[in-house]
Order: sequence, then structure tokens, then C-alpha cells
Amino acid sequence: MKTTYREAIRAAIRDAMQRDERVFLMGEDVGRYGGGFAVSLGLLEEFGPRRIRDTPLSEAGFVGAGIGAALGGMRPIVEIMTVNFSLLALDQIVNNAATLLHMSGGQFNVPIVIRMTTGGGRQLAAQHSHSLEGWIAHIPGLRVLAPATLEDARGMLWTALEDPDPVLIFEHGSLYNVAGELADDAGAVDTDTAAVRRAGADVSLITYGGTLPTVLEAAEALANDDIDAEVLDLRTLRPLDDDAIVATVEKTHRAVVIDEGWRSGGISAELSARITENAFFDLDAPVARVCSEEVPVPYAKHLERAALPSVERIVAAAREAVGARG
Amino acid sequence: MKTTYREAIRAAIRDAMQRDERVFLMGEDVGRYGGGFAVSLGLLEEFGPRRIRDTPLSEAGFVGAGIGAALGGMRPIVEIMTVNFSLLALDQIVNNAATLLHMSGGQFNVPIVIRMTTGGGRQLAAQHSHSLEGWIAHIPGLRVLAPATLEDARGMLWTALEDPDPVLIFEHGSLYNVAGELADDAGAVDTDTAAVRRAGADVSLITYGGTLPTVLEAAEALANDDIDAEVLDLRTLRPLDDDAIVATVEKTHRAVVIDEGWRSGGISAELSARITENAFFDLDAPVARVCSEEVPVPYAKHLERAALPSVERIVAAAREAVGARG
Amino acid sequence: MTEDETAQAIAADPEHVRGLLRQMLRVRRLEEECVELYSASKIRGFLHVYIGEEAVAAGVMSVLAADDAVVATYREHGHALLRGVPATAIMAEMYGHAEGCCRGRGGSMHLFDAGTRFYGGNAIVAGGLPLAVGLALADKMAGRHRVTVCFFGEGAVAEGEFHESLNLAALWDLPVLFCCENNLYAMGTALERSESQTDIALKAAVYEVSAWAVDGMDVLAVEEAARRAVDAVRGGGGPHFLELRTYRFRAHSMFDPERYREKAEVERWMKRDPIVLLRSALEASGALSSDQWEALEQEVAAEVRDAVAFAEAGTLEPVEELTRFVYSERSPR
Amino acid sequence: MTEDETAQAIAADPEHVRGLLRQMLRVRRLEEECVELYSASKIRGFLHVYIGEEAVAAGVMSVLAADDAVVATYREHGHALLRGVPATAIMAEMYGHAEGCCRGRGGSMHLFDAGTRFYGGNAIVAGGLPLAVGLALADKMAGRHRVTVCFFGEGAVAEGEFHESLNLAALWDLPVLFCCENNLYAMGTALERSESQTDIALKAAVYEVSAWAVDGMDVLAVEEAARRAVDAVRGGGGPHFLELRTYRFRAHSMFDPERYREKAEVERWMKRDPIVLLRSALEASGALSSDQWEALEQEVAAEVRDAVAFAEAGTLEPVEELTRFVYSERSPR
Ligand SMILES: Cc1ncc(C[n+]2csc(CCOP(=O)(O)OP(=O)(O)O)c2C)c(N)n1
Ligand SMILES: Cc1ncc(C[n+]2csc(CCOP(=O)(O)OP(=O)(O)O)c2C)c(N)n1
Ligand SMILES: [Mg+2]
Ligand SMILES: [Mg+2]
Repeated sequence: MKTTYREAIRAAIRDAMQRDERVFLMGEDVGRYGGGFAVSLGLLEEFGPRRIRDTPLSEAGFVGAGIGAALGGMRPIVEIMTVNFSLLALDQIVNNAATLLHMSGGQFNVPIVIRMTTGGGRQLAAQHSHSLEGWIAHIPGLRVLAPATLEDARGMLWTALEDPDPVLIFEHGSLYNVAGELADDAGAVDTDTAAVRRAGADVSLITYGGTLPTVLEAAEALANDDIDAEVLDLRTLRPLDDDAIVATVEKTHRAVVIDEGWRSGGISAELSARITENAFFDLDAPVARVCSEEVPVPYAKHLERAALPSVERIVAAAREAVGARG
Repeated sequence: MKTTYREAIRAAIRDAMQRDERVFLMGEDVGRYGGGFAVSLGLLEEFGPRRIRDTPLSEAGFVGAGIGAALGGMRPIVEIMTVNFSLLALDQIVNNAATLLHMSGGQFNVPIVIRMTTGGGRQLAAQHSHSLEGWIAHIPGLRVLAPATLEDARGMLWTALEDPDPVLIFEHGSLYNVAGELADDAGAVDTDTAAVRRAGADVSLITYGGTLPTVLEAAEALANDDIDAEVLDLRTLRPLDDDAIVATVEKTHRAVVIDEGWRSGGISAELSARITENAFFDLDAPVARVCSEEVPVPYAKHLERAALPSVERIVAAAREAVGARG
Repeated sequence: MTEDETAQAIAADPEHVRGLLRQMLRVRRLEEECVELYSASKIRGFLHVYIGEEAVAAGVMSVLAADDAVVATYREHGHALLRGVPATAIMAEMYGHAEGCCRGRGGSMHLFDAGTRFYGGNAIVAGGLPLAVGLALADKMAGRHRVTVCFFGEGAVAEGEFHESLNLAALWDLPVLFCCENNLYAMGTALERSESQTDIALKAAVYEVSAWAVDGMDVLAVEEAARRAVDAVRGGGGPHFLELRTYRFRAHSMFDPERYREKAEVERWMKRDPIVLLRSALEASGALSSDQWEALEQEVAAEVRDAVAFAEAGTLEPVEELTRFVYSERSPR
Repeated sequence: MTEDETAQAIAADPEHVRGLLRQMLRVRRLEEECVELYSASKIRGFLHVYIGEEAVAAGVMSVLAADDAVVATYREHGHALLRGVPATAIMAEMYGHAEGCCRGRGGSMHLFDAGTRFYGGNAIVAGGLPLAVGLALADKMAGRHRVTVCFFGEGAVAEGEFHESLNLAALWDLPVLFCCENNLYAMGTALERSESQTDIALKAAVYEVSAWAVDGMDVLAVEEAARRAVDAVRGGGGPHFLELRTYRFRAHSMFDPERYREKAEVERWMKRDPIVLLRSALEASGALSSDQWEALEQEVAAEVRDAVAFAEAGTLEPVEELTRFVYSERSPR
């Protein structure tokens, strides 16, 4: 079946709603407007306003209400229109969703799924271009997913809804229109493992989400140079799949980590640290990072392009890693 | 002069208030109550309610108002009672304080200083024991300070108030009662450089803030074992002092990074990544990290102690680093 | 309530009114013991006691059904106890013992109990309100006629989460009862220094939530108001809001030197001690003999003693269990 | 305003009223051009135009002093223009050019201008309100008699930051004027689906802020209300609040297919086009000839044309400057 990333998520929501009466979708403009990014278009008509709930602009309030509804036995899917506004709800996510199970000594789990759009690249400027998924993955008690493919867009929601604990799903804004083939019976996918999207022998390019297409492009460019890059899609940012990360590094002995977050203290730092810890003596070159420049993302197209990871920067980093003594 | 960390901060605030009519202090219970941690005790009586402003419980509101007051020409010191509540103000900090200068093309800088208590170790449980300073240091546009000594408690505020851009100061709750000698004329300190708190040749222990006393204790314990540890106090978490970090690693060839944040995606990851990038071929062992266990901090004393970095865990990590082949 | 009304209520059901006195006394004595134990370093962290405010929890809990839900703050020992969490489990929790209601992970500020649908113990001011809204939403969506009661201090009213929660509850007509414990101070900040509008019930009413103020030192008044409100909420009348005017007799926490209020003010309020008031009324009505009072005191003292003994005999959660309950054990992972 | 009042106002100062018409027309034509340029891919990102709401900015800006401050939202081209930011600088900004008022870093949603104390251009709903409170606080502390005006949509009213800001402003009696542009929709969410209390002025009044509702399609009514409010604020009367009842004639942004409202509703409101209304009134009063109107149109068209030409001729900020303005250059570091 030919479909898009957007449609795949919509199908996943529809499917969940049909399967489980406890599932409902809530967020700003998910109903009458059809979703800020048109993901939920048509669902209001199909499921009605009881289960497709438009909320007022009050991110802390409705995310907290989602947590409460999860405590009360529902399986809410809460859409925060974009990650930028999730900053208004972090108290509820960090202080409640992530702590309740532990603080209550195991009594109260929080089966909420929070979806949001993330990332830059569309000239939306500083307040609308954050890539904070790697940063939020710092918080124990959360599971953080970043679907990069149609299969994952279609399948991760199902798995997330079966998770008894809070799951955050980050959908990169640049992926919604990506089109491709999806199996008619595509369904739940595992969310424990990273996936090799391109096998290679010379250098590991490790990434996730919206950056995956760019990295695959870089891998092709490197192939023209006879550098055979392996591309690992993390898929899940918390917990990380250490085995897959070590496996690719043990194979190629060189790693470049690419993510759209700011460099300092981003998830690429964590990956670099883990690789150092778990495969130090396998490394023939220091782990390199290609991240966003440490600047609020600017509006002007040429500046924004320079701020975000690009094929050229990835290729350069990979070349340098391969060229390093070892 | 004999003083405490708490008194040193109070003296710094008093001093700033006297020096500059534009400076004022605002936050929950900074006035009549004397400050949640008694830092501002007596200042209301000295400076009056116009400049020592008790705020309602509304972290986003008064932090945002501080940003606005800074735009309006004041030099606000905003106290967020603890870092745990700063989650409610992150929208204002990340979306406004950190972006305005850039978004406005250099027109509007934000000379605000935001102080807050951070850290665990006092059995305050999951919602009151966060160590998020390293995490917040991810955000470009902010400067992030973590005074660990009386000199820095006394001197960093001055420097911060002279900074045209937003500065966050994190005071670890366990330090307030630390007493010691401070020069009578102690004043502004630079906030650009890290400081070697103990020179050593065998391994670098890199830390900051509330963990510094623990690390110094660990260094003493290591000395008994004939391991000569150097202790680097980062002092400033953003921007990091790369030169000092590389210098200590080039000297000892081994590094253990210690911080009280959770391990995954914490600032220790950034330090590990940087050391790998900047001094990979100087390293005789992988950079090790000693962080908090990835768990909401529990109330019970023995569990909390097990969750936080301890002398034993630091010593073990340093021993392993020194024992590694190289 | 007027003296006459109180006398009538006692005459109508003296047993029930004595029961309310007993509930308040249970909280009072437990809290007094907590203060002692804190001084003896048996309890650590932050400790906020409810002394002076007992009528609020006693009156409200009295009218709840077993499957209603309760959300409270860090000043919640009394709420937990009167909701039905055993004093033993509460005390063991404050000792940080494995036998505590949260296996020692929560402590004083985070008591939880699934059996009584007691959802904490939230130490972020106003942080519990959205949870209560969500619990009520779940009930409404499932067609259950349960009520969620949310307690919070008047300090919470200034927070954005208060505002967002009231609006959501009213907009969606949810079965939640907001109970604002207006004890006039948020730590050291007096109400008039934190709210431009000090009439909290009025403030709530503007969201189109039925709201009224109640004498929070009069347990019978609280109970009556709570019954009216809970019945209305359960009957589909949408969210309700009670402003319970009360006072804390003790410091905010064990670290508070109370510089912000006058002794005279505290003493004035102590004359309206809810326990003393109700005891006097019962005695005046001839519905409480000194023997009965003595027996009550002894029964309560025994409960507290047992709780302490239980806590003292408790054990430590093995350190190996540190990272348990970060994620669910039934997780498919 | 009644027809009579309008006629009187025109008679009293036709020049001034024509000036208001001119201001509204400047916004209208600039916005229409923006829509064209967006379709031509000259402007990118999100674009929110102000068409239909011009009377609000025109009426309010008209009564401000040069050193007052303005805080606005992502729908702020009109506010910037009428505050005095040149159309050239605005247009160049939307082109992402170095000659733009923010050197291309802000774009449509983030226009800033120090010279006119125009503090943006905030794209987080309600995010500007605390800033306005702080700007007013600075003025009050410094003893300056300046006013800070904060514009925001009715969608912002549900946010916690709205609530916290109104309380702070009222509690501290700050010189801020809140201007709520109630255009009945927040993206696709109608007011009655986002607020349990749809009377926004009432909602504001409960904070003890002087608040009233104004016909936001009648620029003379807006101006009069704004004058009254600004005078009161400047005179030390504390915060004021205007609910300006208006409507956006276009989609929320360039991505909005407008599924949530009826064409008929839009058409009904379009009959109250603030420009048409004022033009008709002026014509009826004999205060606007068709020549005068033509001249006005041409003057405005020239301004827009110049702005586009300026933007087209603009240059790109060098990529090497990417990380400039993350920190101040005068930083002591
Ligand atoms: C969001 C947040 N800010 C600050 C605090 C610190 N704090 C704890 S209790 C308290 C006062 C709360 O007062 P109120 O809501 O009236 O409840 P009371 O203690 O009077 O019962 C404060 C400021 C907190 N816990 N949470
Ligand atoms: C905190 C936040 N949440 C969501 C959004 C996405 N968003 C942008 S504009 C808008 C609608 C705002 O409506 P309103 O405040 O009425 O202003 P209007 O667009 O009608 O002028 C929304 C939901 C945002 N920018 N900020
Ligand atoms: Mg209170
Ligand atoms: Mg609107």
C-alpha cells in the first residue's frame, strides 16, 4: 500500500481507537482543525468529540489531565502540537508522569502516550524549531521513541499504548509528507532495538528520526568515495539499545553520531560517552558528532541550513573518522 | 572572615543591591519568610519590599517578569526556590531568555540572573531532589554557573550581574551550611575558567558544585592508595572551559567525570564526548562517569545514598581507570 | 454553623458526630507524634503537619464513597489517614521502611495507596490539580459515577496549573471537587500578598464552577458543604469548588521560624481549634462524657503507639531494589 | 459607536480620522502583499496575517507615546508597522535578509525593533504576557510614567501564563495594558470550546483589573477605549484590560484549510470590515472624497511597493555570522 508518514500515524491512531475503547486522542486542534499537522484529519468525524478531544491552549493542564486519565484506567494519546510547547508541560511530564510509579512504590503506573512534532528545517525560527527529544530522553521513567520510517510511524504507537509506562513519541515535521510503500498488514513493531538501515564496513553513522534521510543520503555520497558506511537508526532514545550500538562499532571501528539537537549535552554526547565506555579499545578514531550549531535556529533559509546537520557535514565527519590513524 | 556559603551569597546580594540601584531580588518567600533556604534573611528589612519582592507561586509568571524587567533596564535577581520548580518556568527561560537576543538580530539582550537551589541528599524524595543544571546547560544563549566554594558563592553573582545575557546560578542545597574562611575583600570572580582544586598526576576527577566536597574526599582516599588524583572544578557548565579540561587530561591521561545528574544524557556525557574529541590519543583509558542512578530519587536514606555519587563509587571508578591498560 | 444547628446535628446523630471528633483527634495525635519523631530524627526530609486544619479532611472524607478518588499535597498525612490508609503504613513510610505504603520511596510528602484510590502526596504546588481533572475525565468517559476530590492550599491558586485545571474541569463538566484549604499563608506569604483577588471562591466561580466558602474550623459545616458538593458532582452537576477557611497552628514545615505572622494571630485562631470546638459542643449537648473522651484519647493514643511500633520494627528495602519501579515490571520489554 | 458619535468624531477632526483609515489601509495592503509573496515562496515559515483586525492595532497604537512599549504575538506585522517599524525593514525581515529588522533571524513571527520599543513578535501563545508585566515593573520601579501594551489572542486566556501575569500585574499595580484580540478562534478552536467562561473581560475583572469589552471592528471605539485605558494606566491607575471583539477574515496561517467555521459566518463578519465601515462613515460625512481615497490607496500602494523593492534588493547575512547574537558582543567574556 502506498502511504505517507502522516497517514501511517493516522492509521495507527484509528486502529488503536477501534481496538481499545479506553484509547482517546486529546490535544490542541486535533478535532475540528484536523490537527496542527493534519495527522488526525477525519478522526473527529469518525470517532466523535468524546474520543477526539480538542483542548484549550493549556499544555500543562491537558498533559496533566492525560496523566490523570491514565491513572484512571484510560489509554490517552495526548498530542502536544510541537515539542516547543512541551516546555510548558515539563513539570507534569518530569515531576508526575516519570515519578509516580516509583514514588508510590510500584502502585501507580501511568500508561500515557504523548506524541509531538519535533525539529527544524522549515524556517519556523527559534521558538518553533527545537529538537528536544534527546534532551528529554534524560529523564528516567520515560520511554522515548523517534519513528523515522513508515513502518515505525505505523507500528510504534501500538507498542507504546501497550506499555504500562509513559511513552513519548517524537515525529519530525519534515517526515510527514514522506511517501512510500507499507505492507497492508503492517502492525506493532518492537521498540527495544535499533535497526541497521544500511549495512557497511568502514564507519558507523548513528542517528534517528528526521535526520535519517539525510544520513542515508550522506552514506550514498560516501559510497561514491568508496567509503562503506553503516547506518544505525536508534528508533528508541530511551532506553538506548547498547548492544546494537556496540555491535556496529565493533564492526566498523569508527562512529559518527548525528542528531539535530544542539551539540553540548545532546544525545550525541551520550552516544559518544557510551561508545567510549563500551567499545573504547575497538575504536580506531574518536567518536565524532554532527549536531546543530549552538544557536537558536534562525529564520533565514541559508542560516537555518547552516545551523542544521547536512549531508556535507556528515560526509566530512565520516571522511575524517575514516582517515584517522588507527 | 569566617563565613558560610549561605552568608556569602547573602553578602553578594547585599553588595549588588548597594552598588546598583537597578538590582532587585524577586521570588517566592525571599522577603518575609527570609528565603526558602534563608539565603535572603534580613534583606527585606534592609532594602524594603520594593527591592526584595515576595512573589506569588507562579514560576513562569515571575521568571518571565524578570526577563521583561531585564529588557526594561533593570538587573533582576530572580530566585526560583528550587530547580524542581524551574520546570514550570522553562518555557520562559528557553523560549524567551535564551532566544530574544538572537531573534531580534542583536537588539534585545536579557541581563537577568536566575538563582536556584539544586540537588539531592536531604531525603526530599523524587519531586524535590532533581539535579538539572547540567541538563539545562544544553540550551544556547544561557550561561550556567555552579559555585562550589565560598569564594565562588561570594563572587559569581557580581560577575553574573555584569553579564549582558541571562545567567543561571545553581546552588547545591548541601552547601549552604558549609563554613570556612573568606577574604574580607572577596569580590567578583571570573566565570570563564575551571579551577584545579587539587593537583595530581594519575587521574583527573572532573566535577562541580555540590559534588566537589565528595570528590575531594575521594581524592584523599585515593592518596592513601598512592593514587594521585587531580580535581578539576568546572565552575561554569555553559560554556565549558575546554582548555582546562584538555589540560588536565593531557597531564593525567585518565579522567573520571562525576556529577549528581542522571547518567544518560547528563553533563558527564558531554564531558566524556569532549574529552574523546579533544584528547582521544592522550587517553590511556576510557573516560569514566560516576553519576546518579537512573531513578527518581527515593526518600529512604539508604536508597538515596545508593542513588547519588559516593566516595566509594568515585574511588572505584578512579582505581579502574588507573588500572586500565594504556 | 450556629450553636443551634450544631446542637441539632448532634442530637440527630451523636454517634456520627463523635465519629468526626475521633477522626480529627486521630490526625491531631498522629501529627503531634510526627513532630516528635522528626525532632528525634526518625523522620527526615520535609515534614508538613496538618494541626489546626483537621476539620477539613475529616469533614470531606466523611462523605466520600469507597471508590471515589483523592488527590492531595505534601501536607497529606491527615488525608491519607482519614481516607483509610493505615497509620502503620503511613508511619513506616515516614521511617523510610519497606513496610511503608510506598515502600519507603515516597516519605512524608508522597503517601500513595491504590486500595483507597489515594493518588498522593504531590509536592509540586498545584501539580495535583491536572491529575484530578484527568481522573475525573476517565470516570466521565467510562460512565462511572465516581467523584475525584482534590485538596490544595490557597497558595496554589496563583499557579497556572490551577487556572488550566479549573477551566478544563468546567469546560468538560467533569466530576471533580476542588477543595482549597485556605489557611491564609503559603509558607510565609500571606494571601493578600499573593492574590490580587483574595476571595478565592469568587475566583473559582468565574470559571463557571459552583463555588462557595466554608468555615474550615467547623467540621459539621465542612461535612455539610462537602455532602452537598459531592452529591451534586456525583449527580452530574459538574465540578464544584469549596474554599475551606482554616489555619495552620504550626509552622509551615520543620524549618520554618515563623517570622511572617504574629503570635497573637495564631493564638486568636487557636481559640477556634476545630477539635476543641466540637468537643465543647458535644459536651454542652451532653453527648460526650469525660469518660468517653478519655476512652477516645486512649484509643487514638494506642493507634499512634502501634503505628510507631510497627514503623520501628520495619525493615529496609534492599539496596538492590533501588531501581525497581522506575518502569513497570509487567512491561512487555 | 453609534452613527451619530462617529459623525461627531469625524466632524471634530476629519484629518485625524482619515489618518486612522490610512493606518488600517497600510496594514491591509501590506498583509495582502505578504499573502502573495508567500504564494510566490518569497516569504517562508509560518505566516499569520491580520486582515480584518486592523482596527485594533490602529486604534491602540494611535494613543501611545513614543517611549511606551509594545509586546505582540506571531500575528504582529500590523502592530510593528503601526508602531513605526518601517515597512521596508519588516518586508526585508520576511525575506530573511540582512536588512530586515532582525537581520533575517526572526522572520514573520519575530519582528523586533529597539527604536520603537517593539518587543516582538512572540510565537509562544501567552509567552509575551510575563514579559509585558516585567517591562511594566521596570518602569514602575524606576518611577517612569510609561505604559506597556501587550497584545494577544483570546486563545492565550486559557494558558497558565495568562493567569499568572494578570495576577502579578494587578497585585503589584503595574502600568500595563492588556489587549486581548478576541477573534473567536484559536486556530480551529472556537472560544466556547476553549473557555468555560466566554466573557473574557469578566474573566480579567476578577483579578481586580479594570476590564471592558470593545467593538474591535470600530477603530474609533477602539481608540477611545484605548485612550481611556492608557491615560488611566499612565496616571497610576494600575493594569487595564481591553477585550477587543474582532474577527480574522483569512485563514489562521497559510496552512489552514478552515474546516472549522462556516463561510456564512466569515461573510457576516466581513460586512463589518473595519476599513469599509470607516471609509463609508467618512464618505457619508463628506470627509473623504473619492480623490482622497484614491490618493490614499496610491500612497499605500507605493509604500508596499517600496517595501518589496527594498526586500528584493536585500542581501543575505554571511553564513559566518550564524552564531552571532547567541551572546552579546559586549559580554565581558
Ligand atoms: C511549584 C512549587 N513552587 C514552590 C514550592 C515550595 N513550596 C512548598 S509548600 C509552599 C507553600 C504552599 O502554600 P499553600 O498552597 O497555601 O499550602 P499550605 O502549605 O498552606 O498548606 C511552597 C512555596 C513547591 N513545592 N512547588
Ligand atoms: C503555547 C503554544 N501552544 C500552541 C501554539 C500553536 N498555535 C499557534 S497560534 C495558535 C492559536 C492562538 O489563538 P489566539 O491566541 O486566539 O490568537 P489568534 O491566532 O487568533 O490571533 C496556536 C494554537 C503556540 N504557538 N504556542
Ligand atoms: Mg496555605
Ligand atoms: Mg484568536
